[in-house]
Amino acid sequence: MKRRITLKINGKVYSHEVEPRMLLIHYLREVVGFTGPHIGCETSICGACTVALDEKIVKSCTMLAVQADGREVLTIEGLASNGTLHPVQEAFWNEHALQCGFCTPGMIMASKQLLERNPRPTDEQIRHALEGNLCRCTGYQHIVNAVRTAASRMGA
Amino acid sequence: MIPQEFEYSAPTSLEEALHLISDGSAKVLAGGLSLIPLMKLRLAAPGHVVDLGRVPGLSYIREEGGKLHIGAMTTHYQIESSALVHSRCPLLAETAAHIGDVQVRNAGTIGGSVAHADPAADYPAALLALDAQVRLVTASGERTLPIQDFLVDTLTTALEPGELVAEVIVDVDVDGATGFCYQKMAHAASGFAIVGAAVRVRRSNGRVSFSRVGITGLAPKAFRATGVESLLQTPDDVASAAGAVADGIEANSDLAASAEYRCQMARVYTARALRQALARIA
Amino acid sequence: MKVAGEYLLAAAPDRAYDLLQDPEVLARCMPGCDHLARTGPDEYEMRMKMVISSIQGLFAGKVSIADQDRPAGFRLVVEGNGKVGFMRGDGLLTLVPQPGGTEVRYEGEVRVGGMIAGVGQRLLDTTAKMIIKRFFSKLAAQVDGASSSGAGA
Amino acid sequence: MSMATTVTKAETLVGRRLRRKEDPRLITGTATYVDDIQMPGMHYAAILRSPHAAARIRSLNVQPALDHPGVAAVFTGADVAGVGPVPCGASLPGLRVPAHSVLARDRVYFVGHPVAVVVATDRYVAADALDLIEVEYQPLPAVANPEKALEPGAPAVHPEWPDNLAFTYHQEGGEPDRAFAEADVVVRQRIISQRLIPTAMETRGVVADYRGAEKSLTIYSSTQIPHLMRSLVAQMLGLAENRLRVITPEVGGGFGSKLNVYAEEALMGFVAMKIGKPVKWIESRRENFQCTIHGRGHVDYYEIAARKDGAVLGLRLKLIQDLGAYHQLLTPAIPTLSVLMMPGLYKFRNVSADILGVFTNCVPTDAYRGAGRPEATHGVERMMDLLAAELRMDPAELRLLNFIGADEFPYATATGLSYDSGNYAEPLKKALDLVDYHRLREQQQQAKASGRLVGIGISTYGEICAFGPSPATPAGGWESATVKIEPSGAVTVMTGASPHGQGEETTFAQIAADELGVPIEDVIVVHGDTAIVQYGIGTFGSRGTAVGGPAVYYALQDLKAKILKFGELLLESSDVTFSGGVCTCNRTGKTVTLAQIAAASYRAMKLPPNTEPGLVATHFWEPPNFAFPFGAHIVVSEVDPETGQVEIKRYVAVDDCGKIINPLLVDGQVHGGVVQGLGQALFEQAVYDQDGQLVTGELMDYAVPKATMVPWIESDHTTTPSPVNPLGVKGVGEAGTIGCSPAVVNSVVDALGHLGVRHLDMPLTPEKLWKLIQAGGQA
Repeated sequence: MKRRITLKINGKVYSHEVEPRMLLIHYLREVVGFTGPHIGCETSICGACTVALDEKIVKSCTMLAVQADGREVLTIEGLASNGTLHPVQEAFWNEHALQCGFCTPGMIMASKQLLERNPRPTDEQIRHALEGNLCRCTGYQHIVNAVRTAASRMGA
Repeated sequence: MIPQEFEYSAPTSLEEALHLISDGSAKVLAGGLSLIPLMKLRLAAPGHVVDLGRVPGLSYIREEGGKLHIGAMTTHYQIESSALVHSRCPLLAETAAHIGDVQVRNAGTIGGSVAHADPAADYPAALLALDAQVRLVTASGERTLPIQDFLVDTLTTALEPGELVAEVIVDVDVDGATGFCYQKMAHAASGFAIVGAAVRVRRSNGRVSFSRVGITGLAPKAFRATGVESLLQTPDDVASAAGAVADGIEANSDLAASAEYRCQMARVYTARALRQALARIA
Repeated sequence: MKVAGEYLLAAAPDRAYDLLQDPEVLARCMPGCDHLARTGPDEYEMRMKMVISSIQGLFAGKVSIADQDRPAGFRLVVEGNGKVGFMRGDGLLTLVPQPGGTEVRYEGEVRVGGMIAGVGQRLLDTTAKMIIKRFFSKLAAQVDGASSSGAGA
Repeated sequence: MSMATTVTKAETLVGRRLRRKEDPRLITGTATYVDDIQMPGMHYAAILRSPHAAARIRSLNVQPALDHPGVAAVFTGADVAGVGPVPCGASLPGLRVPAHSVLARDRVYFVGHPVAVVVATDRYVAADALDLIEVEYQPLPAVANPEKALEPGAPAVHPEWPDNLAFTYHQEGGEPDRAFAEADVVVRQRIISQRLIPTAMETRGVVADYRGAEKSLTIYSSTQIPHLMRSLVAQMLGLAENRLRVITPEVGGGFGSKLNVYAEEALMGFVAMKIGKPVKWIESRRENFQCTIHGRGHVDYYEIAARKDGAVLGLRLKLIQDLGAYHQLLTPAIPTLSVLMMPGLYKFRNVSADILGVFTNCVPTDAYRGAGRPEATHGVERMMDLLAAELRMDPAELRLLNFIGADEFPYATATGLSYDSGNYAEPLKKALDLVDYHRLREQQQQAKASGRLVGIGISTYGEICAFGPSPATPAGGWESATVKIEPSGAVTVMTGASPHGQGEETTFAQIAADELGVPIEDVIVVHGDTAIVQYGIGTFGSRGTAVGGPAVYYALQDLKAKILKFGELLLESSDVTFSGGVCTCNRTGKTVTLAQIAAASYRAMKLPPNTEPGLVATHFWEPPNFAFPFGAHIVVSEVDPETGQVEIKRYVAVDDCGKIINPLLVDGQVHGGVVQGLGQALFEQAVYDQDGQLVTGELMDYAVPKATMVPWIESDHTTTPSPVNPLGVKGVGEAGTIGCSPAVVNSVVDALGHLGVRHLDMPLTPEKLWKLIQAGGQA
């Protein structure tokens, strides 16, 4: 039986009837239309589907949409405000922290969470914070650079 | 990869939740990190899922009667970042920080983890070293089990149908006189423990006056290595005591590690954890 | 995957041998078995609902017995097929008289395929061991419950 | 406009570290990958796949699925009899090519073999219906190991070829027998390059949209080769090529795994044509592991002959290639690339190689980052270290002794290639300086004396890339570009190379902006749509910039000639220079801007003699040769004697990829490449069990490197321009991967050498090393 859920996504309220089994990632991508978060695996390893739920990042492929009922979701699409990129986005761009871009939305969300919790991370802490996000293109080095750069910019 | 259909309930009180699961047919959803991947692979296909996410009062960390009480729905991140846990039970905070990744720790819960009883999960090692107890509730009552009785076998616990993990209760180490450490060799892909050793130690007059060693990943269920504890008489005994960690254990074996290698890694990681724990004693 | 082990049953070898080939006993002891019917000499068809925590799989399959060497041992082959995959356990059971009864030694190989092989690698070994353990503990309970004479003392 | 500004040459963009033009859509989550496409009436397909590695299909009942509400259709092997086979583009003498139907007929050959396709109104319904299909399989004996498959009596993968041999191939140069007979020393080693799973973060996906009234099919596919796919899928479906349009939206990584035409592309086209609705299929990760090509899969037997002074004389190789059950697009060709590159950077004048291409009940292998060259480099670089150990020479000295000299280019190799340019000692010397090699060796001795297992590993590599001259490349090796200047002066570059993360939207814009003297913001680069882009080959084999770039360059030259003609016309002068985006009359100093010229060219009030209106130029560029990048990687590693875990303490990569258009992007390619090589060296392995079950079936078991598992990479360059193209570029997409694995393995062998370890096969898992250390300790 379908169930009505109401969520605030990227600052706007959405309400839909969904099957309980619908995964949050499918709800965001296919019902609401936020296709920034991606599906890269089914076992909660790759992190491409990462979104923030009540300001804590989660893997939206391992969560039912009904679990997010009444809560607030931030996807990569909600990160820039009024056309101004978030410092993490800007840093990813400047430091060439992406190639194919598929992991990037999740990677940026994870980097943002790190800097919220630890504004001056060491390289080791950056790598540790990104353990839940796989990138097959960059070798991670430019991503580490980007997070470091974003940290100094946000701290400035 | 899509779950099969199921009926979904999101009770808003513990009573309601217990009522919904009372006939034992429903599957309880805590953080979902164990259950949902299985459902997506269709290895699990519960007809009825009861989501504890909206039950109030299951997420807390409080000190009571000389113990820390942690509500079943408390997330790994809450534990990892709690000032109270850091000051009263740093081993648990350290262990929580080793679980999975940031996203997993944000959503996964201690109750969900212990109820799943994965033989390579991190918490059980620490809980064994912390003489933890698991409080279980049903619609008609409750009981409290020591963690070693709660964990029965691979993916198998003492939970009866209709029963729910309500909280986990652990010892506190208030004075800084207890050294602690969790060390694990992580599986390169899954992050699960190939072996993990959680230890607590105290010293007195140059001797080890107290020790607890919990081991995960090595055997079908996490266990307390009492053999190691009893051999650890002085700090100089670390190597020989840790050498006994796999005695009498039928070790797990998989692609990542044979039983023989796992046993040896258990010895190495137990020794490393003990050394660091001893070094940390204030 | 190789499996091996031994289990002590409180019954004399002859009786243990009978129990291990009694379809009713096997049906009661095979974890999740809800149907076991004889289809021929030493052949049975079987249905199992394997439940391990949240994981469950329905298997249809057969049990066959070969190389009968009463009461020293026999070969047991268990095959199952289901949506989540398939398995085949092929093992030699050796019965050794012991003071407390009979030691049943098993040595064999479990092969799995399909989903459970592809995603369950990390837990296959411990799970297989657990299932075997469950089988023998149920069997032991059967012995305790049913036998009065047994291999006493 | 003042003279001063008009004659100033714009600052060149080529060579600068520019951030990418493609990134704004990717960092904001607004890029469109295949799974992001939604269409009215779109259906979803799910594919039933074999759980058996080998089985006969006894019966197949799809009725329960068809009866499921929401299911539009179910198709099986019998329904797709009219669809042509999955194509193999490689040809070798005597090659056995199994019939490769898009859905299994009466037999399945590997775990994941597609058996039926369910089409439903949404993906949830399709998944449910899939479970309702009843298949009865009769399992057959399977073989998953290529050496076992060669044994007499092994199960036949294809019953018609009981020896499991798809082909044998022999290549020889010089006089290998004589070289070995005259050698002072011969070193032999069996070396395995294990099966790997490419694991692009985006799995494959296809959307097919058929318009019956127009008889036109559009396929959106996550592919590296849109045009080749169009040609081949049109053939499979019996469609006129101009009725099929292939669109490559954003592609989330390929690494060779999307350099292919798979069953699913034609299958979805077939489905869309049958049901008259758009249909989408998105591969799950599990399917990706089971059904998308794997890489490597070599068992190599090497022999190296040398004089006792270290001079190499000859090289022999017996190469057993695990092909899998079928040939995908290039499957049998991949090991031939290993043979071509087996001499590496050294003066091997006498070589001999035999390939045995072997069928197994596994998913096919094919091009995976490096495609044949990592295997070759791994082999020769391991052999050089084995030889150095045998002769008690320093591995760096042995390499320097045997390098082809900088004055010997172009150099004809014993395998028939002509190396374009090189100075092989230079990157090695630079890398040795960067690590302070002699001091490092001393430190290593000290560390070893104190019981630490520290090793230094050197690898030097040469790579064949910029694929490639057409006679040597199955579908043609040229690349095309069209440059179009709109009436307003805005510039569009259309390239047939279809990049998927490499950044050619930026590098090609750099080239165009420089050549035309316009701001880079005025240039856009378009690719990946067969209806827009003229034709093309695609991006693979480190060819995007090295072959696609020159095509752009030459199209720009054609266009500049035309611009100049219009400039002369408008300036009424025959002495005109085009520079900095303006034509200037060298006599009067009068200028006319590119926008003015463009407007005039389209307005066409007056045309220069023999000149068409408009400013569009197309160039199909045929490379005269491959390009051959090279480099040296040095790894310092330490093995934990208690656990066998390897820590990479330093990673130095000095690569020479010719001229560099954008150093920022080149660094990114090197880092990513190195980490994929590191994945092979330390972590990754596709494991099939004896029954052909893929037991590393998900990312839970197959270890793709995470951020915490990889070292800091110190990357540097030398620059030896390639003479084969006007940009002097070579290619860098695969270099890191090729250079990496032997450097890592050589370092670990070096760390354990004193225990008697002379060779290690990848991946260097902790348990493997621990066991060796244990054994060494006892020995």
